[in-house]
Amino acid sequence: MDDLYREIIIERNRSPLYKGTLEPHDITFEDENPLCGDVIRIDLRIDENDKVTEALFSGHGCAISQASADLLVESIIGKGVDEIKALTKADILDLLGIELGAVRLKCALLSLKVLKAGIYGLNEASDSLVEDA
Amino acid sequence: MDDLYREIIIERNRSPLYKGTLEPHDITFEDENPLCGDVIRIDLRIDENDKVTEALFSGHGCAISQASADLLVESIIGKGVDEIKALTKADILDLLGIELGAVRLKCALLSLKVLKAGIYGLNEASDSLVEDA
Amino acid sequence: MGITISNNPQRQDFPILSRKISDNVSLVYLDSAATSQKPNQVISAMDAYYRNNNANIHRGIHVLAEEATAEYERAREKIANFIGVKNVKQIVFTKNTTESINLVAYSWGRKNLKTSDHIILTEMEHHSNLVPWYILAEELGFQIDFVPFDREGMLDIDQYQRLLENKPKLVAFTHMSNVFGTINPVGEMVKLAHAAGAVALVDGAQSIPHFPVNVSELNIDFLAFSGHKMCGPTGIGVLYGKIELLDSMPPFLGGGDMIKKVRLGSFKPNEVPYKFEAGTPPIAEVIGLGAAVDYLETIGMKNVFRHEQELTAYGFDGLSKIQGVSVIGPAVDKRGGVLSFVMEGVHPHDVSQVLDQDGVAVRAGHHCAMPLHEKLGIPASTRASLYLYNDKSDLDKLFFAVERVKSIFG
Amino acid sequence: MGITISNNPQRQDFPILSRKISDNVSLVYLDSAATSQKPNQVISAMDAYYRNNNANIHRGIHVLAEEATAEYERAREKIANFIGVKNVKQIVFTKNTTESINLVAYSWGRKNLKTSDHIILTEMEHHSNLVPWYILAEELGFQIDFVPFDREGMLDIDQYQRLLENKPKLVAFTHMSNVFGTINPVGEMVKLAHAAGAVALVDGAQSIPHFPVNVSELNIDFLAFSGHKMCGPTGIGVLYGKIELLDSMPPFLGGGDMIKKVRLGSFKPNEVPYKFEAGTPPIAEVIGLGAAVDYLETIGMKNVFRHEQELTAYGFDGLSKIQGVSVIGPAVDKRGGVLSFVMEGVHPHDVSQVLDQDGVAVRAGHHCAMPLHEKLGIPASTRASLYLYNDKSDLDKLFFAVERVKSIFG
Ligand SMILES: Cc1ncc(COP(=O)(O)O)c(C=O)c1O
Ligand SMILES: Cc1ncc(COP(=O)(O)O)c(C=O)c1O
Repeated sequence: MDDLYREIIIERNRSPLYKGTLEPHDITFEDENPLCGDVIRIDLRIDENDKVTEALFSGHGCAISQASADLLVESIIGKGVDEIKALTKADILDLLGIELGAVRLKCALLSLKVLKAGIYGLNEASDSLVEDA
Repeated sequence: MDDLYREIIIERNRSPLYKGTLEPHDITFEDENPLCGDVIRIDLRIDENDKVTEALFSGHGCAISQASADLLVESIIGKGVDEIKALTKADILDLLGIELGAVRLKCALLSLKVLKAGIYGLNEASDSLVEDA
Repeated sequence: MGITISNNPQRQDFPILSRKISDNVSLVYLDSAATSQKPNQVISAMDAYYRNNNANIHRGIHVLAEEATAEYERAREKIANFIGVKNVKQIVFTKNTTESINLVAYSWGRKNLKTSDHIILTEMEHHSNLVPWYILAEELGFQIDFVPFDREGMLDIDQYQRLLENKPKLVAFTHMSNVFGTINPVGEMVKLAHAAGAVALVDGAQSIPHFPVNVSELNIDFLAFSGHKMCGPTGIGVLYGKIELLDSMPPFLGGGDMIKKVRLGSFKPNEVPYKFEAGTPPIAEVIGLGAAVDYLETIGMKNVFRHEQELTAYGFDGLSKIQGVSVIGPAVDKRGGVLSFVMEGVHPHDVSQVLDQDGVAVRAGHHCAMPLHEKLGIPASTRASLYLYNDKSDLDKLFFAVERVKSIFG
Repeated sequence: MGITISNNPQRQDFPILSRKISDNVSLVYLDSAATSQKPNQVISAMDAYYRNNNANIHRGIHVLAEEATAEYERAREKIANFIGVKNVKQIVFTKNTTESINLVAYSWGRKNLKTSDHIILTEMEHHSNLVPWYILAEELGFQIDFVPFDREGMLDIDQYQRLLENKPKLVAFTHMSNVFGTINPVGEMVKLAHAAGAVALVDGAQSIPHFPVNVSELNIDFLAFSGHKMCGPTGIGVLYGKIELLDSMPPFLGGGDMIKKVRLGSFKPNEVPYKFEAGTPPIAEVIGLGAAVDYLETIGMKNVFRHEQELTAYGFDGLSKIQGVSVIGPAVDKRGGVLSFVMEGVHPHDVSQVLDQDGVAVRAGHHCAMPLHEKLGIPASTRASLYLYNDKSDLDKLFFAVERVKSIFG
């Protein structure tokens, strides 16, 4: 088996567990990586304690972007908004279990960028949301 | 003695034989080499057979430009206009008796450029007047 | 020269080609449309320049400055000669194709284009031949018309002729598409442009490196290309322009060397090409490009082209046979050595990543041609591109790696 | 580091310095203000790049492209760090100082300057910091005021302050004069500019190579410099700009890499610094400049400066002692390693030519500063300029050769 395409990436790309949209939702955000055409949208429902109760992603793109979105969404259900704000590049790479070059990193981080832009209520997602401090 | 600064160049730079202006004149032209500030003006008197009867140069600049002007002016007295039109870079280098790099060549050729522009009655002297065909 | 698709003696000139990507994996370089590799001859020409002759040019009266100037100007002659240009003053050095096109846009364009004007581009242009005109159109308000391409990736020449009825001032198009590989009928298109009263700019970034181009015969008005795609260094580009156009254009960048005279508050521009070469130029890079031209001429551009044609046919065939793979663009007889393809159900980024693990370097993305991809309805494609140092074995490894992609994502 | 004026171990790093100019004549390179020589460390960094890692950057998903991108961006960090800049996005790569200044003129200038505005330049500027503003002033009609220099070649700061009362939008001046060697009081001048509401652009072509400069402490808004004058290759320049300025500026050159998105007829620019890096950048040259910065930091810029100060004093003294020779510009404590001089009765071209026969490479002419020479009432001067690899023996040979000029023309 290929190091970069671990079973879980192939699997979650082919059959994502958290794909879809939520209507109504409390938060939704969509962005794309124009370089490769990856598009990710994430919808969230959030309870009165600022915890994520439900989450789904939609969109299309490469295996890395799709699998990372699926794994990220899975990981945040039940988490508080503050915990989500604290998520970093390293957390995504942990979920994927691989290392990535600069270009692919953008694919992997698109979902986190979208998630954070949504949580922070921004108009536009910026790379600085997922950059190392 | 130095190859580039042959006795004749030093001598003609220090004590030119054909320096001055002609009033009246049939032809006069002045140009400069802005790169180094060399300025050369040449005045000519021409008879009814299109022969140069008198010629003088004026101006200032480096030894190469001044000596070549003095030697050139000397060489054209008594020559016909057509002969002057036929003068080339090689003729100037012959007069000076040296070889020159690209930058100094411009100094050496300034007087020929001025002379030809005058003879041809041009408004502006162009490098192409003294370029090899 | 003994360059054949299965035995390529030129390979040994390119040190990088013997590089290992990982323990048992050798480099298979199929990304020459992005940038070419460099032969020893070019690397050492620049090396020798820095070790023996380095000096600033044009104004120095010492041996190094004279040697550097002579080498620099000699390279200009070589390049002029390489593209069939007699008057070397028509060769302007820039940093890349992109700057060359921008130079024309800023200098010629701002002088000659007005609100009511039209210009023509094509749908298959690289961003470098789109964005400079968009920026200018925003400022000046002229209209841009696009020549469409058809299903095969060929320009619609009928539509081109109709657009020429708008009497455009400028027609700017690529000689060869960096995605489809389509080789456009430049001679015919220039002739039609001239008949309509337009000036013709050709983006030669993908043509000059790969086949013989005679600018004078094709009667091109402006031609832009880059050193780094033709065995030369980065940091050097060329703009060819007809002398009467260059002469009539205002300066672009202002600074040292592009002037005859400077006063407090005024200046007098120098003659072409110097008028457009402000500041210390990429001297070592110009000399490196001269060495690249020498190298290509030793092999012969006809041989380079023939070699690439054979490889392209082999690659087109091999890729097309793999189920789920579609090569985009025209048939092999209408294209140069660029093979872009899509794979059913696998994103180009994933394709390229798996290929990389086999040492096969290709490019995935929009290849700076987003409008082209948008029209095709795909966000990206995978592109294998060829050059004189490739051979059949490179393509065999590509086929093998593509099969592996299928098995992983299948 | 053990760098002294009579024993200079750095010399051996520069292969060209062991070159013979003719049979018995060694090279004495005193033309570093025009361009510096390059150490082995820089030449081989580029060599290694072409042999091992060459690829186009930013968009590639293969090992070479990732390595090349990483090296390119790593060099950006080194350069930022070298000039005291934290946010690396503020470092834009261009082809030379001249392009850097033109970028500011075309992008910032055209957006921010209007007919009724003033800008301030100085009488000692290099053409690169004059002509771009002349071109712009011709288009937009604003007024250019010049800070004069005095008999010593020092800027008249009182007059500068009076000119600031015009509330100029921009003040652009050189950090160090390439003719006088004058080191201008940048910190103070920037502070005064800001107090008057002006943006301050500093031409660092002659300062960044020769002494420590901390852009953040000096609070400079724009800084331009060239790689080739600081042990780096040709073909690479830098523009530093404060992030809020760069962010607010429209794109300059349009093309690949400077965009986020391109449609038919419209585009969205990329973030800085990429917004200003259109097309394939000078990749090997950026990496070479990174190696040059490493090299300079190993020696230490303070050491470089101290070394040059000592040599300058020695050279100033030695030249001034020769009858008929006048060094122009200020006293040694106010200048960097540039010694321009005139010789009674001998044109600088002739001086430089005779020096060349002794292997001594200096520059003769207006050094791209015609207005400065015009004010001095001389058409040209001869300039000896120093760098870290020079030592006393170089200057002794200069003195000897100048004496020989006298004997020939005396
Ligand atoms: C003070 C100054 N500014 C600008 C420049 C122009 O640098 P470049 O020719 O590398 O653009 C130079 C050097 O020639 C210089 O000395
Ligand atoms: C067709 C075409 N035009 C223009 C360019 C731009 O060339 P450069 O990036 O060297 O400016 C390229 C290559 O990237 C190209 O393929």
